[in-house]
Amino acid sequence: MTDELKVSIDRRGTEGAVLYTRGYINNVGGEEIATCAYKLMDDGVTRLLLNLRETKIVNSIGISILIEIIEKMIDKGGQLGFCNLTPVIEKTFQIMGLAQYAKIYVDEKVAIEQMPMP
Amino acid sequence: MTDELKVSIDRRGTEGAVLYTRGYINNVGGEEIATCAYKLMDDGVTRLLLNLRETKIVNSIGISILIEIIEKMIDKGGQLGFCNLTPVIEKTFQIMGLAQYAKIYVDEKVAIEQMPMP
Amino acid sequence: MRDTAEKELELTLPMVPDIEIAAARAAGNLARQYGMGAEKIDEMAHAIIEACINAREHAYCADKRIYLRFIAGISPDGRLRIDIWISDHGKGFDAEARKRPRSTGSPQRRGWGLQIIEAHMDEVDIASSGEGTIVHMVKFGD
Amino acid sequence: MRDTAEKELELTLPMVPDIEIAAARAAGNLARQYGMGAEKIDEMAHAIIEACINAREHAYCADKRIYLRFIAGISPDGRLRIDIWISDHGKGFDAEARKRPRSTGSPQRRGWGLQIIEAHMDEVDIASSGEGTIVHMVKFGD
Ligand SMILES: Nc1ncnc2c1ncn2[C@@H]1O[C@H](COP(=O)(O)OP(=O)(O)O)[C@@H](O)[C@H]1O
Ligand SMILES: Nc1ncnc2c1ncn2[C@@H]1O[C@H](COP(=O)(O)OP(=O)(O)O)[C@@H](O)[C@H]1O
Repeated sequence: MTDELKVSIDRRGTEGAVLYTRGYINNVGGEEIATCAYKLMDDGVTRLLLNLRETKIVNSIGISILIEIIEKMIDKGGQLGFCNLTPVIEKTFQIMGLAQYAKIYVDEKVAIEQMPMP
Repeated sequence: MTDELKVSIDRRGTEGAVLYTRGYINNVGGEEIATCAYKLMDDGVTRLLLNLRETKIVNSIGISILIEIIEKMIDKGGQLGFCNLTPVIEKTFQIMGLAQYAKIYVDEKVAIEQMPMP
Repeated sequence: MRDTAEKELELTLPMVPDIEIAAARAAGNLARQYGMGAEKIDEMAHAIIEACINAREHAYCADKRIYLRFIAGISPDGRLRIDIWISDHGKGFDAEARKRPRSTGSPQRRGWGLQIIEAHMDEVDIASSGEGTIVHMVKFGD
Repeated sequence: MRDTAEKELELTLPMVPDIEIAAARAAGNLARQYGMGAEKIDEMAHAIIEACINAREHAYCADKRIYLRFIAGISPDGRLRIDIWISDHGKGFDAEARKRPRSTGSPQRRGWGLQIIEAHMDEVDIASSGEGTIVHMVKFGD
Protein backbone atom coordinates (compact mmCIF):
# COMPACT_ATOMS: atom_id res chain seq x y z
CA MET A 1 0.00 0.00 0.00
CA THR A 2 2.97 2.21 0.48
CA ASP A 3 3.24 4.82 -2.18
CA GLU A 4 4.98 7.56 -0.25
CA LEU A 5 5.82 10.66 -2.22
CA LYS A 6 9.37 11.19 -3.41
CA VAL A 7 10.48 14.48 -4.89
CA SER A 8 13.51 15.25 -7.00
CA ILE A 9 14.58 18.61 -8.33
CA ASP A 10 16.34 19.78 -11.43
CA ARG A 11 17.42 23.43 -11.53
CA ARG A 12 17.21 25.04 -14.99
CA GLY A 13 18.93 28.32 -15.73
CA THR A 14 19.03 30.93 -12.98
CA GLU A 15 15.30 31.22 -12.30
CA GLY A 16 13.88 27.89 -13.38
CA ALA A 17 13.36 24.48 -11.85
CA VAL A 18 11.54 21.23 -12.62
CA LEU A 19 10.20 19.32 -9.63
CA TYR A 20 9.51 15.63 -10.29
CA THR A 21 7.14 13.69 -8.08
CA ARG A 22 6.71 9.99 -7.56
CA GLY A 23 3.87 8.50 -5.50
CA TYR A 24 0.72 9.62 -3.73
CA ILE A 25 -0.01 13.34 -3.33
CA ASN A 26 -1.92 13.32 -0.04
CA ASN A 27 -1.50 15.81 2.82
CA VAL A 28 2.00 14.55 3.62
CA GLY A 29 3.04 14.44 -0.03
CA GLY A 30 1.56 17.90 -0.67
CA GLU A 31 3.50 19.32 2.28
CA GLU A 32 6.69 17.75 0.95
CA ILE A 33 6.17 19.39 -2.43
CA ALA A 34 5.40 22.72 -0.71
CA THR A 35 8.58 22.58 1.37
CA CYS A 36 10.67 22.02 -1.76
CA ALA A 37 8.80 24.62 -3.78
CA TYR A 38 9.13 27.34 -1.12
CA LYS A 39 12.82 26.61 -0.78
CA LEU A 40 13.23 27.01 -4.54
CA MET A 41 11.22 30.24 -4.50
CA ASP A 42 13.44 31.57 -1.69
CA ASP A 43 16.41 30.70 -3.88
CA GLY A 44 15.03 32.92 -6.64
CA VAL A 45 13.10 30.45 -8.76
CA THR A 46 10.28 32.21 -10.66
CA ARG A 47 9.44 29.46 -13.22
CA LEU A 48 8.52 26.20 -11.57
CA LEU A 49 7.33 23.15 -13.47
CA LEU A 50 5.81 20.26 -11.54
CA ASN A 51 6.29 17.11 -13.58
CA LEU A 52 3.92 14.51 -12.09
CA ARG A 53 4.94 11.70 -14.44
CA GLU A 54 5.25 9.13 -11.67
CA THR A 55 2.25 10.22 -9.64
CA LYS A 56 -0.90 8.19 -10.32
CA ILE A 57 -2.95 9.07 -7.24
CA VAL A 58 -3.87 12.38 -5.62
CA ASN A 59 -6.42 13.45 -3.08
CA SER A 60 -8.21 16.74 -2.58
CA ILE A 61 -6.20 17.63 0.53
CA GLY A 62 -2.94 17.18 -1.37
CA ILE A 63 -4.24 19.27 -4.28
CA SER A 64 -5.38 22.02 -1.91
CA ILE A 65 -1.75 22.35 -0.84
CA LEU A 66 -0.72 22.66 -4.49
CA ILE A 67 -3.21 25.54 -4.78
CA GLU A 68 -1.40 27.30 -1.91
CA ILE A 69 1.88 26.93 -3.76
CA ILE A 70 0.36 28.38 -6.93
CA GLU A 71 -1.02 31.35 -4.98
CA LYS A 72 2.36 32.08 -3.38
CA MET A 73 4.07 31.86 -6.77
CA ILE A 74 1.55 34.27 -8.34
CA ASP A 75 2.02 36.67 -5.40
CA LYS A 76 5.72 36.69 -6.19
CA GLY A 77 5.04 37.42 -9.84
CA GLY A 78 6.27 34.01 -10.97
CA GLN A 79 4.74 31.16 -12.95
CA LEU A 80 3.91 27.62 -12.03
CA GLY A 81 3.06 24.88 -14.51
CA PHE A 82 2.20 21.19 -14.47
CA CYS A 83 2.97 18.45 -16.94
CA ASN A 84 2.55 14.71 -17.48
CA LEU A 85 -0.77 14.47 -15.65
CA THR A 86 -2.81 11.27 -15.93
CA PRO A 87 -6.29 11.88 -17.41
CA VAL A 88 -7.90 11.46 -13.98
CA ILE A 89 -5.49 13.83 -12.26
CA GLU A 90 -6.04 16.39 -15.03
CA LYS A 91 -9.82 16.05 -14.55
CA THR A 92 -9.40 16.53 -10.80
CA PHE A 93 -7.33 19.68 -11.44
CA GLN A 94 -10.11 21.00 -13.69
CA ILE A 95 -12.76 20.37 -11.04
CA MET A 96 -10.74 22.11 -8.36
CA GLY A 97 -9.97 25.05 -10.62
CA LEU A 98 -6.21 24.73 -10.78
CA ALA A 99 -6.37 25.21 -14.52
CA GLN A 100 -7.40 28.85 -13.88
CA TYR A 101 -4.21 29.71 -12.04
CA ALA A 102 -1.61 27.39 -13.48
CA LYS A 103 -0.87 26.12 -16.98
CA ILE A 104 -1.13 22.43 -17.69
CA TYR A 105 1.19 21.09 -20.39
CA VAL A 106 1.24 17.70 -22.07
CA ASP A 107 4.89 17.00 -21.37
CA GLU A 108 8.09 18.63 -20.26
CA LYS A 109 9.23 19.53 -23.77
CA VAL A 110 6.10 21.55 -24.51
CA ALA A 111 6.18 23.08 -21.02
CA ILE A 112 9.73 24.37 -21.36
CA GLU A 113 8.93 25.83 -24.79
CA GLN A 114 5.91 27.70 -23.48
CA MET A 115 7.31 28.64 -20.09
CA PRO A 116 10.95 29.51 -20.87
CA MET A 117 13.27 29.28 -17.91
CA PRO A 118 15.71 32.22 -17.86
CA MET B 1 -0.05 3.60 6.00
CA THR B 2 2.69 4.56 3.63
CA ASP B 3 6.09 4.01 5.12
CA GLU B 4 8.07 3.37 1.95
CA LEU B 5 11.77 2.82 2.40
CA LYS B 6 14.17 5.62 1.62
CA VAL B 7 17.90 5.04 1.48
CA SER B 8 20.72 7.54 1.66
CA ILE B 9 24.42 6.86 1.40
CA ASP B 10 27.51 8.41 2.91
CA ARG B 11 30.86 7.22 1.53
CA ARG B 12 33.64 7.05 4.14
CA GLY B 13 37.29 6.74 3.12
CA THR B 14 38.09 4.68 0.04
CA GLU B 15 36.49 1.40 1.11
CA GLY B 16 33.80 2.42 3.56
CA ALA B 17 30.17 3.52 3.42
CA VAL B 18 27.25 4.12 5.74
CA LEU B 19 23.81 3.35 4.35
CA TYR B 20 20.94 5.04 6.19
CA THR B 21 17.41 3.67 5.94
CA ARG B 22 14.08 5.26 6.68
CA GLY B 23 10.81 3.34 6.63
CA TYR B 24 9.59 -0.23 6.32
CA ILE B 25 12.04 -2.97 5.33
CA ASN B 26 9.72 -5.34 3.43
CA ASN B 27 10.52 -7.14 0.18
CA VAL B 28 10.56 -3.89 -1.81
CA GLY B 29 12.61 -2.06 0.84
CA GLY B 30 15.03 -4.98 1.14
CA GLU B 31 15.54 -5.00 -2.62
CA GLU B 32 16.22 -1.28 -2.59
CA ILE B 33 18.88 -1.72 0.10
CA ALA B 34 20.38 -4.64 -1.87
CA THR B 35 20.59 -2.60 -5.07
CA CYS B 36 22.46 0.19 -3.25
CA ALA B 37 24.69 -2.24 -1.34
CA TYR B 38 25.71 -4.17 -4.47
CA LYS B 39 26.49 -0.96 -6.27
CA LEU B 40 28.72 0.13 -3.40
CA MET B 41 30.42 -3.28 -3.33
CA ASP B 42 31.07 -3.01 -7.07
CA ASP B 43 32.59 0.40 -6.37
CA GLY B 44 35.09 -1.23 -3.99
CA VAL B 45 33.34 -0.81 -0.64
CA THR B 46 34.45 -3.53 1.81
CA ARG B 47 33.17 -1.99 5.06
CA LEU B 48 29.45 -1.32 4.96
CA LEU B 49 27.46 -0.07 7.91
CA LEU B 50 23.66 -0.14 7.75
CA ASN B 51 22.32 2.52 10.08
CA LEU B 52 18.64 1.70 10.61
CA ARG B 53 17.92 4.70 12.86
CA GLU B 54 14.73 5.67 11.05
CA THR B 55 13.42 2.17 10.43
CA LYS B 56 10.89 0.99 13.00
CA ILE B 57 9.31 -1.92 11.14
CA VAL B 58 10.79 -4.90 9.33
CA ASN B 59 9.42 -8.18 8.06
CA SER B 60 11.06 -11.55 7.62
CA ILE B 61 11.12 -11.27 3.82
CA GLY B 62 12.97 -7.96 4.02
CA ILE B 63 15.44 -9.38 6.53
CA SER B 64 16.04 -12.43 4.34
CA ILE B 65 17.27 -10.04 1.65
CA LEU B 66 19.64 -8.43 4.18
CA ILE B 67 21.03 -11.95 4.84
CA GLU B 68 21.80 -12.26 1.12
CA ILE B 69 23.70 -8.98 1.24
CA ILE B 70 25.70 -10.16 4.26
CA GLU B 71 26.57 -13.42 2.47
CA LYS B 72 27.76 -11.59 -0.64
CA MET B 73 29.86 -9.24 1.48
CA ILE B 74 31.48 -12.16 3.36
CA ASP B 75 32.20 -13.90 0.02
CA LYS B 76 34.05 -10.78 -1.04
CA GLY B 77 36.08 -10.78 2.19
CA GLY B 78 34.39 -7.61 3.44
CA GLN B 79 32.47 -6.73 6.59
CA LEU B 80 28.90 -5.62 7.12
CA GLY B 81 27.58 -4.12 10.33
CA PHE B 82 24.28 -2.75 11.65
CA CYS B 83 23.61 0.02 14.12
CA ASN B 84 20.74 1.92 15.74
CA LEU B 85 18.34 -1.03 15.81
CA THR B 86 15.15 -0.78 17.84
CA PRO B 87 14.92 -3.47 20.54
CA VAL B 88 12.33 -5.40 18.50
CA ILE B 89 14.38 -5.28 15.31
CA GLU B 90 17.46 -6.42 17.23
CA LYS B 91 15.45 -9.32 18.67
CA THR B 92 14.24 -10.25 15.18
CA PHE B 93 17.85 -10.20 13.92
CA GLN B 94 18.83 -12.54 16.77
CA ILE B 95 16.03 -14.98 15.93
CA MET B 96 16.96 -15.04 12.26
CA GLY B 97 20.64 -15.50 13.03
CA LEU B 98 21.97 -12.31 11.50
CA ALA B 99 24.03 -11.74 14.62
CA GLN B 100 26.18 -14.73 13.62
CA TYR B 101 27.30 -13.18 10.35
CA ALA B 102 27.18 -9.46 10.96
CA LYS B 103 28.11 -7.30 13.91
CA ILE B 104 25.43 -5.23 15.60
CA TYR B 105 26.56 -1.96 17.16
CA VAL B 106 24.71 0.41 19.46
CA ASP B 107 25.31 3.49 17.36
CA GLU B 108 27.37 4.82 14.51
CA LYS B 109 30.19 6.12 16.71
CA VAL B 110 30.84 2.72 18.24
CA ALA B 111 30.45 1.02 14.88
CA ILE B 112 33.07 3.18 13.16
CA GLU B 113 35.49 2.64 16.05
CA GLN B 114 35.12 -1.14 15.87
CA MET B 115 34.85 -1.44 12.09
CA PRO B 116 37.37 1.14 10.83
CA MET B 117 36.75 2.34 7.30
CA PRO B 118 40.02 2.60 5.35
CA MET C 1 -19.17 -13.51 -14.51
CA ARG C 2 -17.26 -15.67 -12.07
CA ASP C 3 -18.64 -17.48 -9.04
CA THR C 4 -20.45 -15.53 -6.33
CA ALA C 5 -17.42 -15.46 -4.01
CA GLU C 6 -15.81 -13.00 -6.41
CA LYS C 7 -18.88 -10.94 -7.14
CA GLU C 8 -19.11 -9.33 -3.75
CA LEU C 9 -16.48 -7.92 -1.47
CA GLU C 10 -17.03 -6.61 2.03
CA LEU C 11 -14.28 -4.94 3.98
CA THR C 12 -14.04 -3.35 7.39
CA LEU C 13 -11.04 -1.06 7.49
CA PRO C 14 -9.40 0.75 10.39
CA MET C 15 -9.18 4.55 10.14
CA VAL C 16 -5.41 4.68 9.85
CA PRO C 17 -3.43 6.93 7.49
CA ASP C 18 -3.60 6.00 3.81
CA ILE C 19 -6.12 3.19 4.36
CA GLU C 20 -8.02 4.73 1.43
CA ILE C 21 -5.33 3.29 -0.85
CA ALA C 22 -6.14 -0.24 0.33
CA ALA C 23 -9.82 0.38 -0.33
CA ALA C 24 -9.13 1.71 -3.82
CA ARG C 25 -6.79 -1.18 -4.66
CA ALA C 26 -9.29 -3.79 -3.52
CA ALA C 27 -12.03 -2.24 -5.66
CA GLY C 28 -9.64 -1.90 -8.58
CA ASN C 29 -8.70 -5.58 -8.38
CA LEU C 30 -12.37 -6.56 -8.44
CA ALA C 31 -13.21 -4.25 -11.35
CA ARG C 32 -10.15 -5.42 -13.32
CA GLN C 33 -11.25 -9.06 -12.94
CA TYR C 34 -14.46 -8.11 -14.68
CA GLY C 35 -12.73 -6.23 -17.44
CA MET C 36 -13.28 -2.61 -16.50
CA GLY C 37 -10.88 -0.31 -18.36
CA ALA C 38 -7.91 1.29 -16.63
CA GLU C 39 -9.16 4.87 -16.80
CA LYS C 40 -12.57 4.06 -15.33
CA ILE C 41 -10.88 2.07 -12.57
CA ASP C 42 -8.68 5.06 -11.89
CA GLU C 43 -11.68 7.40 -11.67
CA MET C 44 -13.40 4.99 -9.31
CA ALA C 45 -10.22 4.78 -7.21
CA HIS C 46 -10.11 8.56 -6.82
CA ALA C 47 -13.78 8.67 -5.77
CA ILE C 48 -13.24 5.89 -3.21
CA ILE C 49 -10.22 7.72 -1.85
CA GLU C 50 -12.24 10.91 -1.28
CA ALA C 51 -15.12 9.05 0.37
CA CYS C 52 -12.77 7.17 2.72
CA ILE C 53 -10.94 10.37 3.62
CA ASN C 54 -14.25 12.05 4.44
CA ALA C 55 -15.15 9.17 6.74
CA ARG C 56 -11.78 9.38 8.47
CA GLU C 57 -11.65 13.18 8.68
CA HIS C 58 -15.23 14.17 9.37
CA ALA C 59 -17.19 11.26 10.84
CA TYR C 60 -15.78 11.40 14.40
CA CYS C 61 -17.03 7.90 15.05
CA ALA C 62 -16.24 5.89 18.18
CA ASP C 63 -15.55 2.64 16.36
CA LYS C 64 -12.90 4.14 14.07
CA ARG C 65 -13.84 1.87 11.21
CA ILE C 66 -14.85 2.31 7.59
CA TYR C 67 -17.24 -0.25 6.14
CA LEU C 68 -16.99 -1.00 2.44
CA ARG C 69 -19.05 -3.16 0.19
CA PHE C 70 -18.43 -3.69 -3.52
CA ILE C 71 -20.69 -5.63 -5.86
CA ALA C 72 -19.86 -6.40 -9.46
CA GLY C 73 -22.84 -7.13 -11.70
CA ILE C 74 -24.24 -6.65 -15.17
CA SER C 75 -26.73 -3.85 -15.78
CA PRO C 76 -29.87 -4.46 -17.93
CA ASP C 77 -28.14 -2.84 -20.92
CA GLY C 78 -25.30 -5.39 -20.66
CA ARG C 79 -22.64 -3.13 -19.22
CA LEU C 80 -20.50 -4.03 -16.22
CA ARG C 81 -21.78 -2.25 -13.12
CA ILE C 82 -19.82 -1.83 -9.90
CA ASP C 83 -21.82 -0.75 -6.87
CA ILE C 84 -19.87 0.64 -3.94
CA TRP C 85 -21.06 1.48 -0.44
CA ILE C 86 -18.72 3.36 1.88
CA SER C 87 -20.15 3.79 5.37
CA ASP C 88 -19.18 5.09 8.75
CA HIS C 89 -20.93 5.12 12.11
CA GLY C 90 -20.08 8.76 12.68
CA LYS C 91 -21.95 11.96 13.36
CA GLY C 92 -23.31 12.49 9.86
CA PHE C 93 -23.92 15.74 7.98
CA ASP C 94 -26.52 17.50 5.86
CA ALA C 95 -25.79 15.83 2.54
CA GLU C 96 -28.57 17.68 0.70
CA ALA C 97 -27.19 21.09 1.61
CA ARG C 98 -23.73 20.02 0.52
CA LYS C 99 -25.06 18.91 -2.83
CA ARG C 100 -25.77 22.41 -4.07
CA PRO C 101 -23.38 22.62 -6.98
CA ARG C 102 -20.60 25.10 -6.64
CA SER C 103 -19.03 26.66 -9.69
CA THR C 104 -15.97 24.79 -10.81
CA GLY C 105 -12.83 26.50 -9.69
CA SER C 106 -14.25 28.89 -7.12
CA PRO C 107 -11.37 29.83 -4.92
CA GLN C 108 -11.94 27.61 -1.88
CA ARG C 109 -9.06 25.34 -1.12
CA ARG C 110 -10.90 22.62 0.80
CA GLY C 111 -14.39 21.27 0.26
CA TRP C 112 -13.93 19.54 -3.09
CA GLY C 113 -14.20 15.90 -2.04
CA LEU C 114 -17.90 15.45 -2.77
CA GLN C 115 -17.62 17.19 -6.13
CA ILE C 116 -14.72 14.94 -7.11
CA ILE C 117 -16.80 11.91 -6.16
CA GLU C 118 -19.71 13.16 -8.27
CA ALA C 119 -17.46 13.88 -11.24
CA HIS C 120 -15.71 10.51 -11.26
CA MET C 121 -18.71 8.24 -10.65
CA ASP C 122 -21.84 7.64 -12.74
CA GLU C 123 -24.28 7.67 -9.82
CA VAL C 124 -23.88 8.91 -6.28
CA ASP C 125 -26.33 9.05 -3.41
CA ILE C 126 -25.58 9.85 0.17
CA ALA C 127 -27.68 8.92 3.18
CA SER C 128 -26.54 10.62 6.34
CA SER C 129 -27.98 10.96 9.85
CA GLY C 130 -26.82 11.09 13.44
CA GLU C 131 -26.12 7.36 13.17
CA GLY C 132 -23.62 7.75 10.38
CA THR C 133 -23.15 8.15 6.67
CA ILE C 134 -23.56 5.81 3.71
CA VAL C 135 -22.14 6.91 0.40
CA HIS C 136 -23.48 4.71 -2.40
CA MET C 137 -21.90 5.11 -5.78
CA VAL C 138 -22.00 3.31 -9.10
CA LYS C 139 -19.51 3.01 -11.92
CA PHE C 140 -20.38 1.43 -15.27
CA GLY C 141 -17.99 -0.32 -17.64
CA ASP C 142 -18.25 -0.10 -21.41
CA MET D 1 -11.70 -0.22 30.71
CA ARG D 2 -13.72 1.87 28.30
CA ASP D 3 -17.08 1.04 26.86
CA THR D 4 -17.55 -2.17 24.89
CA ALA D 5 -17.33 -0.46 21.51
CA GLU D 6 -13.65 0.07 22.17
CA LYS D 7 -12.90 -3.33 23.69
CA GLU D 8 -13.32 -5.29 20.53
CA LEU D 9 -12.22 -4.62 16.99
CA GLU D 10 -13.04 -6.69 13.94
CA LEU D 11 -11.53 -5.96 10.57
CA THR D 12 -11.77 -7.54 7.14
CA LEU D 13 -8.80 -6.48 5.08
CA PRO D 14 -8.04 -6.96 1.39
CA MET D 15 -4.85 -8.83 0.51
CA VAL D 16 -3.08 -5.85 -1.04
CA PRO D 17 0.57 -4.92 -0.55
CA ASP D 18 1.49 -3.59 2.90
CA ILE D 19 -2.00 -4.15 4.32
CA GLU D 20 -0.20 -5.73 7.29
CA ILE D 21 0.81 -2.21 8.34
CA ALA D 22 -2.84 -1.20 8.64
CA ALA D 23 -3.53 -4.29 10.75
CA ALA D 24 -0.58 -3.58 13.03
CA ARG D 25 -1.54 0.10 13.40
CA ALA D 26 -5.13 -0.72 14.30
CA ALA D 27 -4.01 -3.20 16.98
CA GLY D 28 -1.41 -0.74 18.24
CA ASN D 29 -4.03 2.01 18.61
CA LEU D 30 -6.26 -0.32 20.63
CA ALA D 31 -3.41 -1.52 22.88
CA ARG D 32 -2.20 2.04 23.43
CA GLN D 33 -5.68 3.12 24.56
CA TYR D 34 -5.43 0.51 27.27
CA GLY D 35 -1.95 1.54 28.34
CA MET D 36 0.24 -1.15 26.83
CA GLY D 37 3.89 -0.06 26.67
CA ALA D 38 5.55 0.94 23.41
CA GLU D 39 7.95 -2.00 23.20
CA LYS D 40 5.25 -4.61 23.74
CA ILE D 41 3.08 -2.89 21.15
CA ASP D 42 6.01 -2.99 18.77
CA GLU D 43 6.54 -6.72 19.36
CA MET D 44 2.84 -7.34 18.80
CA ALA D 45 2.98 -5.27 15.60
CA HIS D 46 5.82 -7.38 14.22
CA ALA D 47 3.93 -10.61 15.01
CA ILE D 48 0.77 -9.31 13.32
CA ILE D 49 2.79 -8.30 10.29
CA GLU D 50 4.23 -11.81 9.89
CA ALA D 51 0.83 -13.47 10.33
CA CYS D 52 -0.78 -11.18 7.74
CA ILE D 53 2.06 -11.75 5.29
CA ASN D 54 1.66 -15.53 5.70
CA ALA D 55 -2.04 -15.22 4.94
CA ARG D 56 -1.33 -13.13 1.87
CA GLU D 57 1.63 -15.20 0.60
CA HIS D 58 0.64 -18.75 1.44
CA ALA D 59 -3.12 -19.05 1.85
CA TYR D 60 -4.09 -18.96 -1.85
CA CYS D 61 -7.67 -18.17 -0.91
CA ALA D 62 -10.38 -17.25 -3.37
CA ASP D 63 -11.84 -14.43 -1.29
CA LYS D 64 -8.52 -12.54 -0.97
CA ARG D 65 -9.36 -11.28 2.46
CA ILE D 66 -7.71 -11.38 5.88
CA TYR D 67 -10.03 -11.46 8.88
CA LEU D 68 -8.81 -9.88 12.09
CA ARG D 69 -10.28 -9.72 15.53
CA PHE D 70 -8.74 -7.99 18.51
CA ILE D 71 -10.09 -8.07 22.04
CA ALA D 72 -8.68 -6.07 24.93
CA GLY D 73 -9.42 -7.42 28.39
CA ILE D 74 -7.97 -7.88 31.85
CA SER D 75 -6.50 -11.26 32.81
CA PRO D 76 -7.23 -12.84 36.25
CA ASP D 77 -3.88 -11.60 37.55
CA GLY D 78 -4.85 -8.02 36.68
CA ARG D 79 -2.68 -7.54 33.62
CA LEU D 80 -3.93 -6.13 30.31
CA ARG D 81 -4.48 -8.95 27.83
CA ILE D 82 -4.84 -8.46 24.07
CA ASP D 83 -6.21 -11.44 22.14
CA ILE D 84 -5.70 -11.42 18.40
CA TRP D 85 -7.14 -13.73 15.78
CA ILE D 86 -5.80 -13.52 12.23
CA SER D 87 -7.66 -15.80 9.84
CA ASP D 88 -7.82 -16.64 6.18
CA HIS D 89 -10.06 -18.91 4.13
CA GLY D 90 -7.10 -20.43 2.30
CA LYS D 91 -5.66 -23.87 1.74
CA GLY D 92 -4.17 -24.32 5.20
CA PHE D 93 -0.97 -26.14 6.22
CA ASP D 94 0.35 -28.61 8.77
CA ALA D 95 0.86 -26.23 11.66
CA GLU D 96 2.06 -28.99 14.04
CA ALA D 97 4.88 -30.03 11.72
CA ARG D 98 5.92 -26.41 11.33
CA LYS D 99 6.08 -25.99 15.08
CA ARG D 100 9.16 -28.17 15.56
CA PRO D 101 11.61 -25.61 16.88
CA ARG D 102 14.53 -24.89 14.65
CA SER D 103 17.82 -23.75 16.09
CA THR D 104 18.08 -20.00 16.12
CA GLY D 105 20.20 -18.79 13.27
CA SER D 106 20.29 -21.90 11.11
CA PRO D 107 21.18 -20.71 7.65
CA GLN D 108 17.77 -20.75 5.92
CA ARG D 109 16.79 -17.43 4.53
CA ARG D 110 13.01 -17.85 4.49
CA GLY D 111 10.81 -19.70 6.91
CA TRP D 112 11.19 -17.50 9.99
CA GLY D 113 7.74 -15.94 10.18
CA LEU D 114 6.21 -18.42 12.62
CA GLN D 115 9.26 -18.31 14.89
CA ILE D 116 9.12 -14.50 14.94
CA ILE D 117 5.45 -14.70 15.90
CA GLU D 118 6.24 -17.15 18.71
CA ALA D 119 9.09 -15.00 19.98
CA HIS D 120 7.16 -11.73 20.08
CA MET D 121 3.88 -13.00 21.55
CA ASP D 122 3.12 -14.58 24.92
CA GLU D 123 0.80 -17.28 23.59
CA VAL D 124 0.27 -18.58 20.06
CA ASP D 125 -1.92 -21.34 18.74
CA ILE D 126 -2.66 -22.12 15.15
CA ALA D 127 -5.64 -24.03 13.82
CA SER D 128 -5.31 -24.90 10.16
CA SER D 129 -7.23 -27.14 7.77
CA GLY D 130 -8.34 -27.26 4.16
CA GLU D 131 -10.88 -24.54 5.05
CA GLY D 132 -8.27 -22.05 6.16
CA THR D 133 -6.04 -20.95 8.98
CA ILE D 134 -6.68 -19.21 12.28
CA VAL D 135 -3.70 -17.83 14.14
CA HIS D 136 -4.66 -16.93 17.70
CA MET D 137 -2.13 -15.03 19.72
CA VAL D 138 -2.05 -13.24 23.05
CA LYS D 139 0.03 -10.38 24.35
CA PHE D 140 -0.01 -9.33 28.01
CA GLY D 141 0.68 -5.85 29.34
CA ASP D 142 2.52 -5.22 32.60
N1 LIG E 1 -18.60 10.86 6.17
C1 LIG E 1 -18.86 12.11 6.60
N2 LIG E 1 -19.22 12.33 7.89
C2 LIG E 1 -19.49 13.58 8.33
N3 LIG E 1 -19.41 14.69 7.56
C3 LIG E 1 -19.04 14.54 6.28
C4 LIG E 1 -18.76 13.27 5.73
N4 LIG E 1 -18.43 13.44 4.41
C5 LIG E 1 -18.52 14.76 4.17
N5 LIG E 1 -18.89 15.45 5.29
C6 LIG E 1 -19.12 16.91 5.41
O1 LIG E 1 -19.21 17.47 4.12
C7 LIG E 1 -18.23 18.50 3.94
C8 LIG E 1 -17.74 18.57 2.52
O2 LIG E 1 -16.95 17.43 2.21
P1 LIG E 1 -15.96 17.46 0.99
O3 LIG E 1 -16.67 17.98 -0.21
O4 LIG E 1 -15.37 16.10 0.85
O5 LIG E 1 -14.83 18.51 1.36
P2 LIG E 1 -13.74 18.53 2.53
O6 LIG E 1 -13.59 17.14 3.01
O7 LIG E 1 -12.52 19.08 1.89
O8 LIG E 1 -14.31 19.46 3.60
C9 LIG E 1 -17.16 18.18 4.96
O9 LIG E 1 -16.42 19.31 5.34
C10 LIG E 1 -17.97 17.61 6.11
O10 LIG E 1 -18.52 18.63 6.90
N1 LIG F 1 -1.84 -18.74 6.57
C1 LIG F 1 -1.15 -19.76 6.00
N2 LIG F 1 -1.73 -20.50 5.03
C2 LIG F 1 -1.06 -21.51 4.43
N3 LIG F 1 0.21 -21.86 4.75
C3 LIG F 1 0.85 -21.17 5.72
C4 LIG F 1 0.21 -20.08 6.39
N4 LIG F 1 1.08 -19.59 7.30
C5 LIG F 1 2.20 -20.33 7.19
N5 LIG F 1 2.07 -21.29 6.25
C6 LIG F 1 3.07 -22.30 5.87
O1 LIG F 1 4.08 -22.35 6.84
C7 LIG F 1 5.36 -22.11 6.27
C8 LIG F 1 6.27 -21.40 7.23
O2 LIG F 1 5.84 -20.07 7.43
P1 LIG F 1 6.84 -18.98 7.99
O3 LIG F 1 7.51 -19.53 9.22
O4 LIG F 1 6.08 -17.75 8.21
O5 LIG F 1 7.95 -18.79 6.88
P2 LIG F 1 7.85 -18.25 5.37
O6 LIG F 1 6.59 -17.47 5.27
O7 LIG F 1 9.06 -17.42 5.20
O8 LIG F 1 7.85 -19.49 4.51
C9 LIG F 1 5.09 -21.35 5.00
O9 LIG F 1 6.10 -21.51 4.03
C10 LIG F 1 3.76 -21.96 4.55
O10 LIG F 1 3.99 -23.18 3.86
